[in-house]
Amino acid sequence: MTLTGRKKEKIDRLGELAGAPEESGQSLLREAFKRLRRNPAAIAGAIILGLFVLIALFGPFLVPHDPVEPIGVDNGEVRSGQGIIPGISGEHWLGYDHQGRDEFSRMIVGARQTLWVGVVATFFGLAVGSLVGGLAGASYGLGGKWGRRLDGFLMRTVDILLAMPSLLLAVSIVAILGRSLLSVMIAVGMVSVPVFARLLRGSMIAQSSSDYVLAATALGVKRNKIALSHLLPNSLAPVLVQATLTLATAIIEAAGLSFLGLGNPDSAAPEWGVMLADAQGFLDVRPGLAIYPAVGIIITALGFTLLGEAMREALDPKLRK
Amino acid sequence: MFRFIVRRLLQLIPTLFGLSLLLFVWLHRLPGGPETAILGERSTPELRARIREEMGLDQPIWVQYGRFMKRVLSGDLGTSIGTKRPVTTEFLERFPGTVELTITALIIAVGIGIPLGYIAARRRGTWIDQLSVGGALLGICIPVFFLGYIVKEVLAVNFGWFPTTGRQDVTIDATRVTGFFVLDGLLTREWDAAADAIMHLILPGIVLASIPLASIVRITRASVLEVVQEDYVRTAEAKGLTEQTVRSRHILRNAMLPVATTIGLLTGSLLSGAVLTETVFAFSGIGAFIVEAIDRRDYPVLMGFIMIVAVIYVLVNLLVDLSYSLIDPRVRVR
Amino acid sequence: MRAPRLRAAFAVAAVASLVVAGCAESDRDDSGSGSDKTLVFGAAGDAKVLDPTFASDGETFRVLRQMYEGLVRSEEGGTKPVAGLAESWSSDAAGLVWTFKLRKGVKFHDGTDFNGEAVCVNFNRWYNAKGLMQSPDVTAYWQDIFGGFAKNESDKLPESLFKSCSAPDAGTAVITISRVTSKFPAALMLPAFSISSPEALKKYNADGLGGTADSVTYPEYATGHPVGTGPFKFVKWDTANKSVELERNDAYYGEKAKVKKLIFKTISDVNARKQALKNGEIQGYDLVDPADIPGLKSDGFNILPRPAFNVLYLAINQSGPGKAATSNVKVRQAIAHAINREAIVKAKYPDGSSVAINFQPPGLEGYNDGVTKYEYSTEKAKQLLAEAGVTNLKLKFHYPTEVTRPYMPAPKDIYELIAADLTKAGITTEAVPLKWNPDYLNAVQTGADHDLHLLGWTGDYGDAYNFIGTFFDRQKDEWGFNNPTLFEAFKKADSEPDATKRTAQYKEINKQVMDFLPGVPIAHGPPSLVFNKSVSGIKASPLTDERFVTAEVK
Amino acid sequence: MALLEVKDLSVVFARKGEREVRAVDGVSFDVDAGEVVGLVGESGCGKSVTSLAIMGLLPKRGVRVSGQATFDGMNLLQTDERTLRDIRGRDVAMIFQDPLSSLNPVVPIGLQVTEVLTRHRGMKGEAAKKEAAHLLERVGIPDPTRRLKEYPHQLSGGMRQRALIAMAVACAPRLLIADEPTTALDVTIQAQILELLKDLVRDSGTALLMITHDLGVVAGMCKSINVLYAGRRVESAPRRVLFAQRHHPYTVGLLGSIPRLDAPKGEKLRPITGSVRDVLPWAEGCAFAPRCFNRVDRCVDGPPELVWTAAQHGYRCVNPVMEAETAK
Repeated sequence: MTLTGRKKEKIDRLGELAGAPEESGQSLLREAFKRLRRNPAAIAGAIILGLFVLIALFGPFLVPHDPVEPIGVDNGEVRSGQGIIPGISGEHWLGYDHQGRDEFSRMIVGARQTLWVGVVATFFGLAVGSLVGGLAGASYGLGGKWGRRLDGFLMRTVDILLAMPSLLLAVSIVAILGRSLLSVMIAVGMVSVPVFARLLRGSMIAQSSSDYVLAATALGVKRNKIALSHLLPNSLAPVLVQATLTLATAIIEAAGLSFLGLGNPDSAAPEWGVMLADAQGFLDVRPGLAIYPAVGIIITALGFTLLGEAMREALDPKLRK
Repeated sequence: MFRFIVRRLLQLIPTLFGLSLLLFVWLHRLPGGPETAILGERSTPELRARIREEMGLDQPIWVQYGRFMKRVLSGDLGTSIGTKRPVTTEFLERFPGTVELTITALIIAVGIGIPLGYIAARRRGTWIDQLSVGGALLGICIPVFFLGYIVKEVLAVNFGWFPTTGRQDVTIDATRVTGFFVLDGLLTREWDAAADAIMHLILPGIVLASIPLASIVRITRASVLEVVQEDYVRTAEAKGLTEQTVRSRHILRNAMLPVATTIGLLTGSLLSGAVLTETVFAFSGIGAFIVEAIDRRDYPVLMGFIMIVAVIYVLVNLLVDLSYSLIDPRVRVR
Repeated sequence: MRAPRLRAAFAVAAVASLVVAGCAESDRDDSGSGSDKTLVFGAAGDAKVLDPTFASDGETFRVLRQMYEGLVRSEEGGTKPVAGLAESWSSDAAGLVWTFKLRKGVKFHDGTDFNGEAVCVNFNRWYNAKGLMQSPDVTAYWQDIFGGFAKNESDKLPESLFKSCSAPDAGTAVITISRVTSKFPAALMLPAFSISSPEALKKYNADGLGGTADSVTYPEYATGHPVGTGPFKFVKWDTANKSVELERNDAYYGEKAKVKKLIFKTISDVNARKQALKNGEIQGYDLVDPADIPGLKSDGFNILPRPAFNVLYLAINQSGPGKAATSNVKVRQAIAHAINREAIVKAKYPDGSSVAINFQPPGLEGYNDGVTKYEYSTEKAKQLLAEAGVTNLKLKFHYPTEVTRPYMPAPKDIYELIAADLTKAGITTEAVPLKWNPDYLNAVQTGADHDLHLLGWTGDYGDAYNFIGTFFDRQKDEWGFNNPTLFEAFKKADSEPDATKRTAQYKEINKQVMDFLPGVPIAHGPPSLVFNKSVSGIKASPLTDERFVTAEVK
Repeated sequence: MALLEVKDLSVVFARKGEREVRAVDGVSFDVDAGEVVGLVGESGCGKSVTSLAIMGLLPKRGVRVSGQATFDGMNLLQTDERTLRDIRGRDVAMIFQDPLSSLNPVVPIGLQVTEVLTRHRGMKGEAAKKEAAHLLERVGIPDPTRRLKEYPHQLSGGMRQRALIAMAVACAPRLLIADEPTTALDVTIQAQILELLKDLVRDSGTALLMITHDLGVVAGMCKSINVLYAGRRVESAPRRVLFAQRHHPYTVGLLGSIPRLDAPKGEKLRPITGSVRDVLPWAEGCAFAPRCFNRVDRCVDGPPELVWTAAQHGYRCVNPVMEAETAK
């Protein structure tokens, strides 16, 4: 192995491991799933996520109050400029937020928004990263001299992205696109592009040297057809694992952007990261306003991470003994 | 070895060139220029136009880039629009802080992460395993700025054990030599200054360590799991070596390879975390400075920073590669 | 095994910190008397430069004000000009020649004498600035107040207000200006017009700006050798640790400072400032979050609210995308009626705030109680909209993020409340949140792609023109209207030498403005400082001109 | 009393949620001091597990070990980890199959030798190095001082195995367990290594438990031979007896599958058909039955017992091969 290749090993490895063809792909997956079901971490993660998705899907229909209406300001109960924000009451289960809105309703509705940001951002990163990584992997594996050059060029570009501190990258993307929900999603997604690109490429390269691809090539199947019908599907497992993990980082990254004042500006759609950032001004007055969304973020991110890690381990043939 | 290093450094040049061009165009596309940032609330169209003209911002972008490159090639990164100090001076002053912080975080993360990962691997599948991995993952799931606040509130404000802001108590009259406060304190034998600088590093170090910790635990665990199955570990056991010898010489030394790679790859995310950590702890480092620079459209600072980050990234990975050959004799640098 | 070792490490660290703390403590104790204390103040931003000439922001001003003095200063706790280095001043009948009688026996920190000559050296330095020193980025306040230079190098620069300076004797300085303006001499209280030691200016090459316009470097004087006459002397600027250290000027002519050392430490995050105060790392800080005030008070900290010398307004651009509606005064009135300003001030501003009815704070000359007030009434707003024939009005509403200004503690919150009010009256808004600087300021001050936005102003010195003149004395992208009558009225008032007449004219202008209603003034908010119990003797100033010379640390 | 007495040794792999696997099933055999004993069988028959169980090197979790392995009067299976670590490497040493993977790639050969000396003989620094060089020399590694500084990947396969042997004999153990010591080596090297082992054993009076799938390997050196199949001992006899007369069809097969130079011309190799996977549980009959050329119906009636002949020859077969067939 060349030295320069080594540093990328970490990301590539997962791809190669899980991408390495087994005697039967079906039984590999089934076995992985079996191992997953025995892992308490995976179960915990799955339960957390299940609850989270349920709340995100159905919660907004069940909230007791309008999450946007400044009830507490209108009736004069909330005077956050003077440090007066009433806490938990029978009417408002988690009290008011600093704008006199019902915190409980905002938490519930926020779950959907948070999930939405995470999912779209991850999907964006996945789509762009897969495109780049898939192209690079396919051209490396099948394309001869020019293919290797294209691969080299794409991967150099990805390396530069990887070298950029992710938050600064996100900050400058939001600065260019202007503040909106979409630009937050793009900025957060962009950060994971290099990860997905490397992953898919690594996995595809491992695949392309496998027997069935050689067989297909020998049988005269067209190159792009091989890429589409053989390489891609078999490289997807590690990418899915990474996507699960990325969902967690996306949610956290979005919260970081909010803290720097670059989060989703639309207050009509409460989001946990924004709520946490907004609560920074009232940490002494009503720490709960920060703690609720923070706990929400932490638990959700933990859920995604636990499940993702468990999946990664279940799919890793080296750790199976 | 020497040729290898030279070659790696030479490879850096085209990368830097491409990166600089890309960034120059990208940055100058940002809406609002430094002129608005400078003038603030009192900006008028005339003043803005005059500043743009004087700074040459009204010229075509390639002319501006040409001027920038000319200066860079003569070894001058220009001066910050915001502070009017040479970019190099700013960096020399602010990088040490970030480096100290990052090193502290790495020491903490490695110091906790490797034992934790090792224990998790050796007790694989038990509650200890779940707890150590889960705990490490929890660390990465807490937004850094929130963790920073909590840690300060508990360990500083509540118990009064640590300071919450800055790199050193401002009432200490410390001599500056290198800009690394701890090192300076040791060099000048101002022990109290060094001790104080260390105290200022601990809390932000803990907070920043939460980011690499999870990766280090995970990689260590996976790596140890792999290594303990290796034949040479069985050989070592068969030799009747003590547990400590087997652990340190035969398991960990081999398991460290992927961990070293991970640390190299982590520099990017550590810098990201440093941005938030430095803001929360009013810690004078490069991260918070750069966020300010983005706000100010401080082009020279941003360009210089990206160049330096690219160089650091390459250097760190070079170091990682070199450290391979230290850890793993099979790797010969070519 | 690991746990005890860790605990041991903590113990060692704790002991080390105790030792450190102990050393610092004993240092202070050794020096004995209470006047050898150190005061550490938490600033929200770094000082940018140490030469007042180049300074233009509040954080820099705060530091410079302790080291430098100008001919005129603001009254303690107020905005009126009072004696500074000049004990008195007078002008000729035309208001063009001003004679300043200078304080005697004043010495600069470097031991040289302060006199009429020194005053003229400073003014001539500013007036004769060349090259980079004419950059608007470098001498911002000179250009703001005095316009141009002896030889303008840009044709965009106006003629200079300053004409000449002479020193008939050591105790007198005579300054001649080219036209009458209400700014003079009140504007001289700005720290930018502080008097530096001529000796030091020369010695440290104060005018030697280096580099090119896009890469300016400050000379030595501005980075490390400021020499003024103030109660504190410069010690060091520790940029690596974000702090500026000053020490008592024992040769000060007035009452000497009570603390030995004064240190400004930059902590940009407001929560971090609060925690640093609670942790005893700083003894006070500026820009207290209003929401924290009750908590800090109950923890035993002293809150010093400044008199509100500012205004927040909602600007209604008459050339924006919604100009068809916004250029109609009825629509602007409808907007004014739709906003529940009382509720906003009550919910979002600290005690001592008030609803704004003028575009300038009360207490300043020209304030007019008798302007049209536009009380809160959603009904009336709907009616006015109907009268104007406007339905389904949708307006772009810009608001800034990540910023608290003294006049605007929580822009996003205020935006949300206003937007909710407007919705009730049938006006929908499209939110455009932008990062304060430069994105937001750029967006609302240039071009025409904005309808509504929040902005405000904190007074530089006690002069109505500094408020309303800054806003409305000519056509601006921010407002998008052309009102020659109004512009003319400003010119007239500014050049009126008689103060009483001028005040009457400003009163009239304020009424005119509120009838024309280019925007809705919303609130005057008092920004606050906080100190811990051990600090006393500081008086809050509406101009943020707090003087640490009187500060005492127990 | 024998130096090592293994009695009823059973090893069961039982992981949660998975089927139990009985890898070693009541195996007994003895090794006398200074004696060479062979443990023979195909891979998967349990011979390596047996050796690991004796050494106490099997993982603690998911493994049940029962029976006795008495070394010098001490049941190793009941001994605490601490004592075991003292015994391992000092009294009982082991050599493994793949010399490359069995050597730590990131530690120089020298340190891998001296660490044993340091651990068990308290030697340090120069003394340890000197002794290590001496040991390398003894196992036939030329220029030992230079080799001490080298890493495993810089050595050839044979050298590596010699180095491993050097480590194993560093403390002059009383029992050496060699697990397929020659399998991974070239044929020419194999012979050299076997010679070396033979010499070492003879010179130092060390007992040797030789584990291999290759009857040819044990043929030259073992005093007695035990054949394992599917976790049970199927045949056991002194070498001479066994080579003269093999009763169990498996043993016959094992020998038959080895190419021999002295075989009559034209004779074909007779590999054992099927693979180790085709195993019948012992409880139902003879595990080898599915592959046996000599199978009869009785084979699957129940577990066959070990039958002993007068000449200390034991076999576990209801239809043993007798003289005539062997000659065939």
